[in-house]
Amino acid sequence: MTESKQAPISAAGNSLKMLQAMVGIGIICALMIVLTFQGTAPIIKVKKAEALEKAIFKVLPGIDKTQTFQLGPNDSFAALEGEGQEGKVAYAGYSPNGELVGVAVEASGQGYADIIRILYGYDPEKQQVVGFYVLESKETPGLGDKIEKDAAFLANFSGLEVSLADDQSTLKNKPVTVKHGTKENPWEIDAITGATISSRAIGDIMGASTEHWAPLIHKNKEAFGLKANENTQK
Amino acid sequence: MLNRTLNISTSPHIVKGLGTDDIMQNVVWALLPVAIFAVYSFGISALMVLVATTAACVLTEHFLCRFSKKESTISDWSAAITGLLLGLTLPPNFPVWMAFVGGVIAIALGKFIFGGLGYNVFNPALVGRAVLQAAFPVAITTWYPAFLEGRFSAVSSSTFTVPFMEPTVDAITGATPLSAFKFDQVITPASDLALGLITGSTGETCALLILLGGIYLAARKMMNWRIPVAILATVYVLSGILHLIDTQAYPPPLFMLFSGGLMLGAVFMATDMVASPITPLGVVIYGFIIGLLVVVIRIWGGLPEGVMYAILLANAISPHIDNWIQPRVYGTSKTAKAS
Amino acid sequence: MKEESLWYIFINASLINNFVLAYFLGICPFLGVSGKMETATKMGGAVTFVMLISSMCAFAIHALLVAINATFLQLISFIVVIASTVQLVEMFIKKMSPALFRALGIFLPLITTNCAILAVALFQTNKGYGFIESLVYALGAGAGFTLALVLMAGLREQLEFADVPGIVKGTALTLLVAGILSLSFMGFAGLGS
Amino acid sequence: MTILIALAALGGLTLLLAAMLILANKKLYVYEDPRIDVVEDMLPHANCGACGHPGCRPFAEALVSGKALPGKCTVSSDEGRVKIAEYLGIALGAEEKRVARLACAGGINVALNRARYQGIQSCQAAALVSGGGKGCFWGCLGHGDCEVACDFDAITMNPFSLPVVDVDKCTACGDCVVACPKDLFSLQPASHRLWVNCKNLEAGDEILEECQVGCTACGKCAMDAPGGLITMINNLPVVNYSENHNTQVPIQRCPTGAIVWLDDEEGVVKGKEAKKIVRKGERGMGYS
Amino acid sequence: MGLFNFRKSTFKHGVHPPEHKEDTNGLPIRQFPFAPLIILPMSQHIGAPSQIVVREGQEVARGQLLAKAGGYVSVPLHAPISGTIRKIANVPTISGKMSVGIYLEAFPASSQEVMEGTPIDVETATAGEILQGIQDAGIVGLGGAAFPTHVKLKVPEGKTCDVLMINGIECEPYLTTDHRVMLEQAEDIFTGIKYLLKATGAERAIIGIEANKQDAADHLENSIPAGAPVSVQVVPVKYPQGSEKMLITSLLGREVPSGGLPIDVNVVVVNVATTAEIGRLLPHGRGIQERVVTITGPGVKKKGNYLIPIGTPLRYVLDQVGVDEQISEVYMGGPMMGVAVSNLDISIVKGTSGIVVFAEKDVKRPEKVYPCIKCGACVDACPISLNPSKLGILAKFEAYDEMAEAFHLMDCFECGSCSYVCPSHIPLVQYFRLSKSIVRKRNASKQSS
Amino acid sequence: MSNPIQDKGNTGFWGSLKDSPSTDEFIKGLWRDNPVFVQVLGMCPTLAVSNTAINALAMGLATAFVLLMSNILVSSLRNFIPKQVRIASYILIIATFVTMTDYIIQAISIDLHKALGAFISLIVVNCLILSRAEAFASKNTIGKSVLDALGMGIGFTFALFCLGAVRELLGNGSLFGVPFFPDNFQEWIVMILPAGGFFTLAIWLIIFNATKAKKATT
Repeated sequence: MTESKQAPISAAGNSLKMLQAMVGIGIICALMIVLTFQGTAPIIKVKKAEALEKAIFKVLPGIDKTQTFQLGPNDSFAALEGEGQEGKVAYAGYSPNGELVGVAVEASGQGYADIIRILYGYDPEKQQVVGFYVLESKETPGLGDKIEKDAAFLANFSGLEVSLADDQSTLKNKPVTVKHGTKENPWEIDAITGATISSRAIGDIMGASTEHWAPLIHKNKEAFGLKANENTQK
Repeated sequence: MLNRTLNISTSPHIVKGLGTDDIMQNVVWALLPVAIFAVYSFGISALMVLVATTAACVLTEHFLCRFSKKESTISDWSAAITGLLLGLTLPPNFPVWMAFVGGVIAIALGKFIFGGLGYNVFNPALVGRAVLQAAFPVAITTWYPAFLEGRFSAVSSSTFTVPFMEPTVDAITGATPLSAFKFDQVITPASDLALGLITGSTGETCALLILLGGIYLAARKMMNWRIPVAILATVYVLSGILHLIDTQAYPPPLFMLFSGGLMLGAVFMATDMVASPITPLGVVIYGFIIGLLVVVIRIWGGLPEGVMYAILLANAISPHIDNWIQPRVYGTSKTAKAS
Repeated sequence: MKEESLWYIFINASLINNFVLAYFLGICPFLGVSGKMETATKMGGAVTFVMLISSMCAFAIHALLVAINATFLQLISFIVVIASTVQLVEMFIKKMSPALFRALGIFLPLITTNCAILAVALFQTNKGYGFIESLVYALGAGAGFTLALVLMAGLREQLEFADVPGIVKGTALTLLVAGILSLSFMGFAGLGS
Repeated sequence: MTILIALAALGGLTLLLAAMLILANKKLYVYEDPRIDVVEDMLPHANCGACGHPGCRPFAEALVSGKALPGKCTVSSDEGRVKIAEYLGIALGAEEKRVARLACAGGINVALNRARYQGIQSCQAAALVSGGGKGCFWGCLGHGDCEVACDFDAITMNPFSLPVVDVDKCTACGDCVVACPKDLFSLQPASHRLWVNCKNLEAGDEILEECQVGCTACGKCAMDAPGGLITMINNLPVVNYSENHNTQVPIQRCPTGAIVWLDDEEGVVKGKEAKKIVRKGERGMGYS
Repeated sequence: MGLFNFRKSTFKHGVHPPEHKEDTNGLPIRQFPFAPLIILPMSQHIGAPSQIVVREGQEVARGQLLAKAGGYVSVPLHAPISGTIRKIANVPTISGKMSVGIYLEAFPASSQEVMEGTPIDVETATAGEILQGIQDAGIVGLGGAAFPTHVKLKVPEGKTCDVLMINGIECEPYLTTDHRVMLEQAEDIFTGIKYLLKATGAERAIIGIEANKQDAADHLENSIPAGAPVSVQVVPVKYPQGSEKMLITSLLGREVPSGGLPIDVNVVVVNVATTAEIGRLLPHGRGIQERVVTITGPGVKKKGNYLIPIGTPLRYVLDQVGVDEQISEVYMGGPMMGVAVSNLDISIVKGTSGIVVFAEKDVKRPEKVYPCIKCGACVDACPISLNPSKLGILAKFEAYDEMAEAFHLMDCFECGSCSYVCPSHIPLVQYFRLSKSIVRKRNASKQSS
Repeated sequence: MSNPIQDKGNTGFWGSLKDSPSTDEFIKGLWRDNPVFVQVLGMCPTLAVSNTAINALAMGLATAFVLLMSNILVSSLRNFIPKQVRIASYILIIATFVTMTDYIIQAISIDLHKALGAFISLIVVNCLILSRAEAFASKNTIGKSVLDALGMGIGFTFALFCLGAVRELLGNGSLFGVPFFPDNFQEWIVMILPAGGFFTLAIWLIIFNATKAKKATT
């Protein structure tokens, strides 16, 4: 109590002590962080890759191998090791016999509460979306988040028609969400009752993304397939 | 006779005689036609919902008063109003157990915690409904068409759902005019809206009866007519302007006025005296805010209907309005305001 | 990734995902200083101000850390830099404008370790916002915080003169009202989409 | 490499921070006597204001700066006051304990009501309505404003709607003095035991119709009291406390018991000739 | 002048309580018998009490000075009857406090002749002389406030009075005193106006009358002496039209500043009965001895407008007119602002404009007080645009300082409109009266410390 | 930070009951001075991640870990740190442990890390930790600080669990992800929404208030 009565400012030694203490603690902290980081970084990397792989396996049924491609200049794809640039990456998936099953693409858009990030698989042969997985969403639990779990809704994406128009640069029919129970065409997505907004958001995201990606993937169908062949040769 | 003990009290020694319980009772009378029409158009399912909410509110009020060792206040009729209003905002096929839960929440959370009648800062019925909407979003947006055959002989399959269990949904469900517009760009004709030939919550379908009730209350000075007028005028003008800008994207103003819970909300909910501002100007501002929010949420928001949220938000703002808008006291300068 | 419009970023941070009512950020000051209108507005202003500053700091630090490949130091640098910057600002204001200091200054130390401030820094980095977007995000978060605080203050001022039952009085009542406000704010969901 | 970068970065950062703090410390240090906190902690935190300061902290400041003495705090225990005095090394400055005394004995068992008061149940409110319903214009209205005003639970209303002061709990804060619209409370040194328990300014036995324990201004106490201890002023006896007032003589012949002896053990002691009040119920209204 | 008579302007808000004036407004003023013993408190007016100049046992003649003014804001008191001073002692008053007073035992009625004093000639007297004359006559506001009239009439240095307003509104239900005075004493009123115009220096006088007293308005209009700068204006019926501030706003559109007086907007307002009294007393130099009182209410048998000597005990008055067996409440003044009497031993004083008696069955006091539901009826009723709802809640939670600082509590003049309309039956006026007294107390202690 | 704690030491009812001071350090945090229910500290994580029991538990444990470690370090360095830089140093130390925890959780389970989101990082600004460091660890021995941290940490975890369990049970019909009710149980979705967090905590506080009031009257 009484020690603070002395003005704690004057002594230069005090300043030095403060400096020492702060820097000392800073260095200890830095050491601890770095050690933890270096200890955990590899594990985290592996786990992250696993998680992504798992997602790709989900949207491209029947594959056992994936390969990351990055969209380069001139709309061409190049195989890539490690992380690619966001928004310009596609993941090709191959069947055990090395055939290209499809390409997984990430897409995102405005949902009911916040941005929804999804991953979907596109089969350039069938010109169909073959799988769908929600990477991240903050949709209302129990309602909007049915887009992740609702079996009937997910069934929409195991064969959603995304066929190209004749000029190969646009879609014949953009995928779109329709009211529950009124799905008539193969490019329509049947909405979830009570979660119309989130369902529609998925339709919008899907529509916008396929419109962009489907022609690109088609154009580079060979590039994906070729890469796979190289892989199998190795 | 001059040796009797006199009574003394402060002036004034006479009162106008209109009591708070009279006002409340009259609100109930004004609501009854609306409720009767609801039962007529939706059948006994609607009756079950109304009975459940009203009973829940009155019982909760009674038991909470007992619990806090106060005299029961159910005789002031305010709990009955809350219950009736809550019931009128729910879908006719709403499970009775959920309606009951809603009534309990409306009184406990919307009124009791603030100290009962006179202190609730939000409209209790809307608090109850907001919680229900958040808790059971599917059940509260599953609608049931009006004037079905056999509506007086059988209840809908969801009405008597086992408590705490999920309701089974009927095959026949309808879409409210607002969701029909929001999701399918279908505009219901205004005459259907006014006469209540539409799908919707039990009490929101017949705009004409609601208006009549409102006019009755306003004429007897038991309701502040400025509030509904301000709300409806704001909605009409704003949506009218939007409709003029783009007839395709924005619905016609009359459709906006008569669809959804706007009428019921404007006439019976927003006018909750306790949760609305007190000065004439403040009341108009309050009405404007509700109208604005209704238009914004309906047209640009994710939800088809926003009257409930608009009123709750305006309730939250009303203490501020009362702070800013004080009547200019006689003899004080026109610029000086009460701080 | 689809670009978000600045307008949407603002609406999202202030109304749809209100920091207090949807993310529970800054609850401590929210409970603490929402009792009086006057302090609430001042606190809101001060928080918004600090959010803007820390948003700028965070943007710079993040860029720097990415450059030297030490993103694992992100958290510790954020907190240290924000804390010291706020302190600097405090001293600066004290020197330059005593009036402003009296209005805002007393709140500044309280704000330093407010989770909402740190959250702005972390979220904008996670979302990968650019500089302008970060600023708008911080502004929106601050506006939302102020809005929640001011609404709450108005209600609490009114509830001060209410027969609130004894067991509900205090924090519990504030939380319940916050819950109802949070429900009301759900009406904003989907705006701007 | 990462380690080095991290060390350098954090080291630099902390260096910066430390430098800034040191600077701030030098520029902005405001000295406040730490003893104020200590003394404030020793005070009862009642913030009653009986010491003449707005609260305990200002009183602590005054104590530390030597502008006040611990004895002023009537709420503290004796030990507490001694402790503060020892801590600060100053004199105790003991004050004689004072307590609030009520100058009315007209409970509902002895006093009549003139009219039935209806309205807010508070003395201050009732006093504004024709002075309240009480028969005696000076008497206690019995709605208990003082009980509410007392922060120390020292005042309770007895079954006859008269406030009773708990001398041990009373801190002489004066809140009841302010609260009483009839000005019946006053702060008296606890040693003042000879007490005039009435404020009725009228004289004569007519008073007894309104209140059986009122002072009729007969003046017997003044006659009996030794050497000018009591004088009759405005139809009421007034005790001159500067004289030796430690005597029970004046109360003995009082016919109504309006002048009393306040005893620690026995409570209110009335004189031998004072009429005994046996009624336990309400005396009621003046008229049927 | 008459050009603007069609302008039936009025003040904001206000209420319309049932009038009940038909019981007595057709009954001419009658002399009331002299009581055997009258009781005269020295504080019949606002201000310092009068100082007694007689002693016990002394015989006094009717009109003789009993007490002189106790200061500037005070008036003298004259003997209302001839008789003997029986006792000088504490007497009960309406406020509930005891006040020094005189018990005067009457001589038999035959000897009741009035003493003449020094007349004041309106033509020759100066303003100051008239004011002195008014004080010497012991005249106070007879409308109920009992504020010494000469103080009110004194135009302060630096201010001018351009309009003299004669208040014949009488907005209180039941009361018909002023109504009868206007019908029966028009001549005195115009004489009084002459004195008042001179005393205040005003250019013109306006007599304000509520529309429910059209006969009085017509009568006065017809009796205006030729060339007198007097006009009669009829205003719509609305309570509290009779309040000075409201009347000024209604007739002139001027607004008296908060905390200010009518003279701040160059107006002096005098009650019509007071004016008549001035017109009757000053030419003879007499003091005031009696006044017109409406005795009415459902509990009274012989209702009427009576000329009653000051100091007549209430018990005697009620005995004479006869009251209901189940008498329950007696008000001095009207039911809106009048004071409930706790004790019939108090007497008629200069400010007593009416006695309203309610029997038990007539009192409709609601049993139950509900919480404020913020319906806004009080806000719509308050003539000075306060927010009684908020004030009431603040008072309930004892936030007196906030009431005074932020919500203009001290401007409330307790007209009772808010309590009258409140559906929750909250005793708002009582809250405000209590709060005002506490705020005054606090301010006083603040100033002294 | 905004809520400096007044250490009540060994006085009071519980203090007199427990004669060993060290058990008291431990017990008080569990119930009498429960950081959430009594002191109302650390609200952000309490409400934000208590939508399921598992999240709540994980968050509670993470916080308890940081609290424990920083209490140890602060307590052991208490004579080394000058008074003027103590807050800054505490923040540094806490931030360090939070960063470490962040990485460790990521290494254990990416999903859990995703569920807890940024709230792990936000442990840094949890007023509970800083206030314990400031009010207790900086003045007491390592042993006492460890006990204090354990008590407070477990109390915090317990409170979070109370909230999380209620919210998950009603909002999701399950506990720790295991369904608890029959299949067609109607979930009260409001409970896992933000509003539900406010309501649940308020109800717990009311329960605490009520028991306290009852204790006071008996």
